[in-house]
Amino acid sequence: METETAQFHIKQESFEGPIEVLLELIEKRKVFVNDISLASVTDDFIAYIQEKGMLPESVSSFLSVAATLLLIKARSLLPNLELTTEESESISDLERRVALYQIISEASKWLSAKYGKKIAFEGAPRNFGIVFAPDDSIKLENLSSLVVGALERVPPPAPKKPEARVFKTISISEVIDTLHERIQKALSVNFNDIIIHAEGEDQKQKKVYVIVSFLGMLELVRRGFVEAEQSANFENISLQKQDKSTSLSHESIESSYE
Amino acid sequence: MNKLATQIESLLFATADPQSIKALSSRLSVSEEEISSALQDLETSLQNHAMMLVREGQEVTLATRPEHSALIETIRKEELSKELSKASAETLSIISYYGGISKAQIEFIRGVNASYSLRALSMRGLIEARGSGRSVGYYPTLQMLEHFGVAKVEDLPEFEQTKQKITKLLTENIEAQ
Amino acid sequence: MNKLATQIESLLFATADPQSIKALSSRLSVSEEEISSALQDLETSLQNHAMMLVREGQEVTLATRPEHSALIETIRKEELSKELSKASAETLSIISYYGGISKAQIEFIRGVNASYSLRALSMRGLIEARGSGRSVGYYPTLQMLEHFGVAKVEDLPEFEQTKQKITKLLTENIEAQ
Repeated sequence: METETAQFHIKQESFEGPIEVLLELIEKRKVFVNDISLASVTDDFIAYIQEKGMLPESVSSFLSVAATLLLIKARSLLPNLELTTEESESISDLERRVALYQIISEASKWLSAKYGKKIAFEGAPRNFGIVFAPDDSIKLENLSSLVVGALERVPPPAPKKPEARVFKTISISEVIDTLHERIQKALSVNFNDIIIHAEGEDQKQKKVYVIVSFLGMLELVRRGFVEAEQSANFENISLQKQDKSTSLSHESIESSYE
Repeated sequence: MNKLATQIESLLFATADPQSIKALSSRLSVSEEEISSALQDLETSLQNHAMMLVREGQEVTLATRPEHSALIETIRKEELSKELSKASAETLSIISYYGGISKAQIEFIRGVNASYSLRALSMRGLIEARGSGRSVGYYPTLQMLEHFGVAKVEDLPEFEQTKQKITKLLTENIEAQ
Repeated sequence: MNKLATQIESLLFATADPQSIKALSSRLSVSEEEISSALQDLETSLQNHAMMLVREGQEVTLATRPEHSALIETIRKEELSKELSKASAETLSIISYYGGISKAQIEFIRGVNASYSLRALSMRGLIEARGSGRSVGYYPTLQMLEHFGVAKVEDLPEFEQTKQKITKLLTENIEAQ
């Protein structure tokens, strides 16, 4: 019993979140948090996802951030790109989230450094001697149900860090290759409009092309993973987040480019 | 120090338990305003002593000043945890600078599920949940302040500016929703 | 109050055990004469406070002044007769079915800090701590079992199943080190 007591530690993992990754990328470039700097780290962010992959429970939040970044980038390249209210909100939300995270991350550095270093100790309770004082409202027959009640509230163990992160199982370049063609065909009319607008700037056209491919790809990947999440029954995924990522459907992408 | 302040001091000292202003008021049969003013008196009269009054929200307790930390550790037998994970430190910062924040708001800021961090911090007594259902908010505790050796949240670095920035950024979000 | 007197005060505040002048001298690396003189200093500076320095032969400790005894006694009786919180009731039940459980394990099950519950239950003679340092375990007291009319923990209702449920949960969560 004693060794068991001594060794008792709870499995606890801390995960890298999308906002944390995003702020790291922005800080690496030594720029302020705004839509321009967010647009500038879009490629890095997507490269990060491709390289490192994501944990199953954070797939939807990473993808919704990636989608918003692409929107920001698309907007910066296409001045006439009209955004839905929801898309505009997701952009300003993202800017705020990164700004908030930056503040918190600064404050937490101080807290981490000071934690437990200079403790203010509570006084010892003065010795009055122990007086046996039971509580008659606790009945013998209720004791075990009190235990069971407490046990039932214990959440399932924290998800372990999977050996292989999700994205590694998918070849992104394959997806891009197929989608490239499909999206080009499907959006050819809209693309012409865009090309007229971006006349004479081959580099820009190329970028737009890439963005649209990514938007489509992300949507498909996201849909795929929503299914995977459900079959694996991850309880931690917040429905709100899934809703948010759903806002970036093909329909809304197409209508944005019309 | 007036009589009321001394009575409060005797209670805090003898029980070594945090007391709420409300409980002190009913125990000593005076108004909460009188308790608050006596607490200020007590705080001042402890200035040259080894103890300080630690306050968070409605709760107060007596604790040793941080400069005595190393000395007291030599007589305390309990195991002290000295490490906070990055996730815990961030979650604790949010709650310390913005007491009453909801789980959804914490997740909005960090972009990851906050359940495990919140539970880990509660187990260590550093935060507590108040309210019920959708209006559950998380607050720092007296123990949180004690672990950082500060008497109140306002003593955390750049408390006011930081709180204002967070409030502004979070409020814009609520309005947008 | 000089630095030495404040250091002594912090030690006496943080432990309820009386300290000998000799022990203080060696802990603070100063002569016994210096301790004695600092104690006088401390005594004087506590004059307007609820606490006073109590000397018994070569030992000193802090205690509340006699004029506060009645107040503290009232509060204490109130504490002892009041209904246990849900947190304390659950903690007591868990300890009854799983004698020897650690504070960390109780906190893991309940998801919140157990310090206050454990203190309240100990003060009421319902549980007791055995062992020291990291291996402190909590057990129900004999009086507690007698109060429930059982001779041993195994006679508690549904003892085996309940104990097994706790064992299973704790085993699943022990980190392989």
